[in-house]
Amino acid sequence: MDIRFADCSVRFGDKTALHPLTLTLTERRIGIIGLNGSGKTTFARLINGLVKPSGGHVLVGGLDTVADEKRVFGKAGFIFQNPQHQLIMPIVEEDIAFGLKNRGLKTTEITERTATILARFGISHLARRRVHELSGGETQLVAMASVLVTEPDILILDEPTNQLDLKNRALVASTIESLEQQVLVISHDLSLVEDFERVLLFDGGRLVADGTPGEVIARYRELAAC
Amino acid sequence: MDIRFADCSVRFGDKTALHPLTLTLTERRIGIIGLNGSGKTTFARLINGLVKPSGGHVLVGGLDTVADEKRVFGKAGFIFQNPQHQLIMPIVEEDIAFGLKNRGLKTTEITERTATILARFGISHLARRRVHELSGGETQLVAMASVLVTEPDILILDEPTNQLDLKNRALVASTIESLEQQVLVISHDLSLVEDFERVLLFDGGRLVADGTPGEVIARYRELAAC
Amino acid sequence: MTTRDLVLIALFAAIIVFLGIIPPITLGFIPVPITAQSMGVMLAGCIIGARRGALAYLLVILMVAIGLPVLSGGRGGLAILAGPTAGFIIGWVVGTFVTGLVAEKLVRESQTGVRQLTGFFIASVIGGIGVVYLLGIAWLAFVTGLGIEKAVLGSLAFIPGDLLKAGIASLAARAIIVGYPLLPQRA
Amino acid sequence: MLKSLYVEGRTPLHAMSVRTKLVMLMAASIVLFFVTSPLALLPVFILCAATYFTLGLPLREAFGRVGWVLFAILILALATLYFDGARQAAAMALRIGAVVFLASAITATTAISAFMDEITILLQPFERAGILRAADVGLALALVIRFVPEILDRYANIREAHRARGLPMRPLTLFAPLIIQTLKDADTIAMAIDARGFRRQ
Ligand SMILES: Nc1ncnc2c1ncn2[C@@H]1O[C@H](COP(=O)(O)OP(=O)(O)OP(=O)(O)O)[C@@H](O)[C@H]1O
Ligand SMILES: Nc1ncnc2c1ncn2[C@@H]1O[C@H](COP(=O)(O)OP(=O)(O)OP(=O)(O)O)[C@@H](O)[C@H]1O
Ligand SMILES: O=C(O)CCCC[C@@H]1SC[C@@H]2NC(=O)N[C@@H]21
Ligand SMILES: [Mg+2]
Ligand SMILES: [Mg+2]
Repeated sequence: MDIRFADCSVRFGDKTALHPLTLTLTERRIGIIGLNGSGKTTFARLINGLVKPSGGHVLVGGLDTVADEKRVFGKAGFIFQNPQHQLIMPIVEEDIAFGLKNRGLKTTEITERTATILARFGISHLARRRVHELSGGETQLVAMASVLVTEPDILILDEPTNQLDLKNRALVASTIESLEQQVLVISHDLSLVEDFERVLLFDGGRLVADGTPGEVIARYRELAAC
Repeated sequence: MDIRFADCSVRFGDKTALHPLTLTLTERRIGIIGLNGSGKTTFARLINGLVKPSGGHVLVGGLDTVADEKRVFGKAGFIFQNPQHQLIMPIVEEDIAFGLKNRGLKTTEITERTATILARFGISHLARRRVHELSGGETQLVAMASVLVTEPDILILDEPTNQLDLKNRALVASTIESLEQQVLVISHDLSLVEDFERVLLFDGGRLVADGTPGEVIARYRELAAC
Repeated sequence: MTTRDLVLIALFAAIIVFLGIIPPITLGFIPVPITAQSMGVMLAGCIIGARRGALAYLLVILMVAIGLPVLSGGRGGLAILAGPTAGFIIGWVVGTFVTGLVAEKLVRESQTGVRQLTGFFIASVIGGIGVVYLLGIAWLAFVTGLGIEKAVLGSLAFIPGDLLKAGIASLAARAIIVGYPLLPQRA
Repeated sequence: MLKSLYVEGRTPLHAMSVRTKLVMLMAASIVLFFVTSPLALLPVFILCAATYFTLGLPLREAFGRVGWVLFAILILALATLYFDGARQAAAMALRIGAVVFLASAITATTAISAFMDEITILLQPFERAGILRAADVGLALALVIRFVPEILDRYANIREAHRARGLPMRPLTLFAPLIIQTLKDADTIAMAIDARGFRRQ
């Protein structure tokens, strides 16, 4: 799906979080890297309309994130930097079902789709667990399931390997690999994006490099070394 | 300073988080690694008495963490896995001063020591900032300053490079390097501990490897690959 | 109402439920306990403001009504909303609203700490003590047949504790307006 | 108490409709209020406790869930004993105890989403009158139940931070960061609710 930024900028009060940017993203695997506070999260949130541009437009599959807000939410799923805040029902399976219920599906279909997605992520045993008691890795997988169950066309993950050990990192990485959707990943864990088609590097609210993982990651290392 | 575990174990309810362990730590730089839930945080919390042994004893510089609780707290400073949970006052400099005020120091001395530690960490510009508005890297540095201002003999850091970019990682790593104190670091970021004197590997609540970084990290990679 | 207001209301209701975990103190001469939950009135009014604060208490009352034991001492159920303390409970809602109104009037972010503290304390005393007692004592006296004199005298026992709560709540509200101001962004 | 969430099972309570259970709970809490004889309350208490303990929860967890409340009731009972005598104290403890066990049994056998659906239906008249949005109330209720345990954890964390830094525990330094940290989550939670489309009209 086409994601287009047309002269898009973001200000919070008198702070410019993102300088005007024009860009089209069509690749299936896109990485976003940069220093803390460089604007990665802000950029990614523009895509599903969680942040609104202060200037310019963002078009997702031709829909404007401001004018067609409601429809854009359904197109792009977002996994937060701290996914435990994203799970808002007390029990895993209720949380996953809730997104479907809101779309007015029938109970039998909701139950079926919930079970299917849990099985696909290999977390059927977590169905009746309390959200608040999940470990870091489990939380990440449940958050992915709860977003993917509504079948968005695009999935955006904000630092999905935070606090995870090597094993859970590999699990999340391989789960991402298996998705048919278009995926954008923000990460400080560079190994996660090194096989992607395209990587964007942000610095001080500006896109400063855009290309293959090899060259962009090298550029990032230079930047971080100053 | 000598940290001694004598046949020490920890249970939470009917779950054993740490199996009986006998061990003495004297090195100045100690790394702790292992999978999620393997018992790293539990082990480290034993050292400053935040977790009490269910069996056995922990002695820090000859003091028992149970019998001499109060004095042990002063000896070992702890930086939490999520350091924003550790900052108690609303403004950075108030938080740092708070630990001192409580030790009955005079106002002039408190002001002076607060300013000194902020300067040493290169964060004097953050003095009047709101704690909750700090970025991840800033929060980590402020938490370190607020603990070190009380001059503990031992410093324990639980995943100090979480959510940090390469630059802030390097900053935290070099700050750790510059400390005179004995330092224990828990981390999934293996590069942080690879120059340490000794590394411990936990798995399922057991210490399964203990030695030089090279061999222990190799062992961890094997373990994570299964 | 924005989603953020909805969430703030729910989270504050959760804090009020949390305050209920502190066991109540029962007094012999009046069928109303001393409870930490009445401090929530002052906190909610001073921190999230009149409208959101009052709604947070209404949410707690809804939970009581459907039988969830969210009041101190694990009490809950419709019977409580007809019992001797019901006036105080309704007073919590109105009291929070009034605390919030007064705080929104008196306190500005630009003021000195002392003025903010004074403002919060006055708001807490007017809403969290004045209004709550007015409704609470009236119900207690007339509906339970205790008589106005006995009800007023008995309630004097709450005054020291409630002044202390007003003090703590004002200090907390002041720390929060410094560290995370919410009051100015009215709902 | 609010921790007492759903447990899997096939008891009669599981099979009952949410409405029946709610009516039962409301009725019990009203009727028991007028019963003052400990002898009449005792069998009700036993019935409620037995219902709760036979839901299939491990005994330790079953006690863990109501531990705090039982402790509070005990204190309440001791005070009543001192001021009003044994009869009153026994009646009070049995009455509240029965309702607590019944409420815990009902929360443990009812999924929160079922609760929400029922409340949304019950509040329909208010929605039609334009007073509130019934679905919002259900959502708010679920959020409280979801986040009370989180607040308990956070409180434990803040106490630990005090201990680790050698600070004295004062109500102010315990409550203020607790409230700031809790409310700070509101932004992210609200964003998540919007992102997942939970409040679409
Ligand atoms: N809601 C907001 N209000 C004010 N400033 C904000 C807000 N959100 C972000 N900012 C500021 O905008 C800048 C970019 O923030 P953003 O979260 O996009 O950075 P990031 O690249 O994701 O950083 P990190 O790697 O630390 O997650 C930062 O300086 C941040 O402080
Ligand atoms: N307070 C507690 N109550 C019950 N169980 C606990 C408690 N603290 C830890 N545990 C359990 O003990 C085990 C070890 O936990 P610990 O936090 O020490 O792991 P860790 O190695 O630090 O993991 P991570 O890398 O995810 O931080 C886990 O299974 C955890 O769920
Ligand atoms: O839990 C209840 O049933 C309601 C108790 C009401 C207690 C009132 S609120 C004002 C006053 N201050 C107290 O501490 N207790 C009373
Ligand atoms: Mg970010
Ligand atoms: Mg840990």
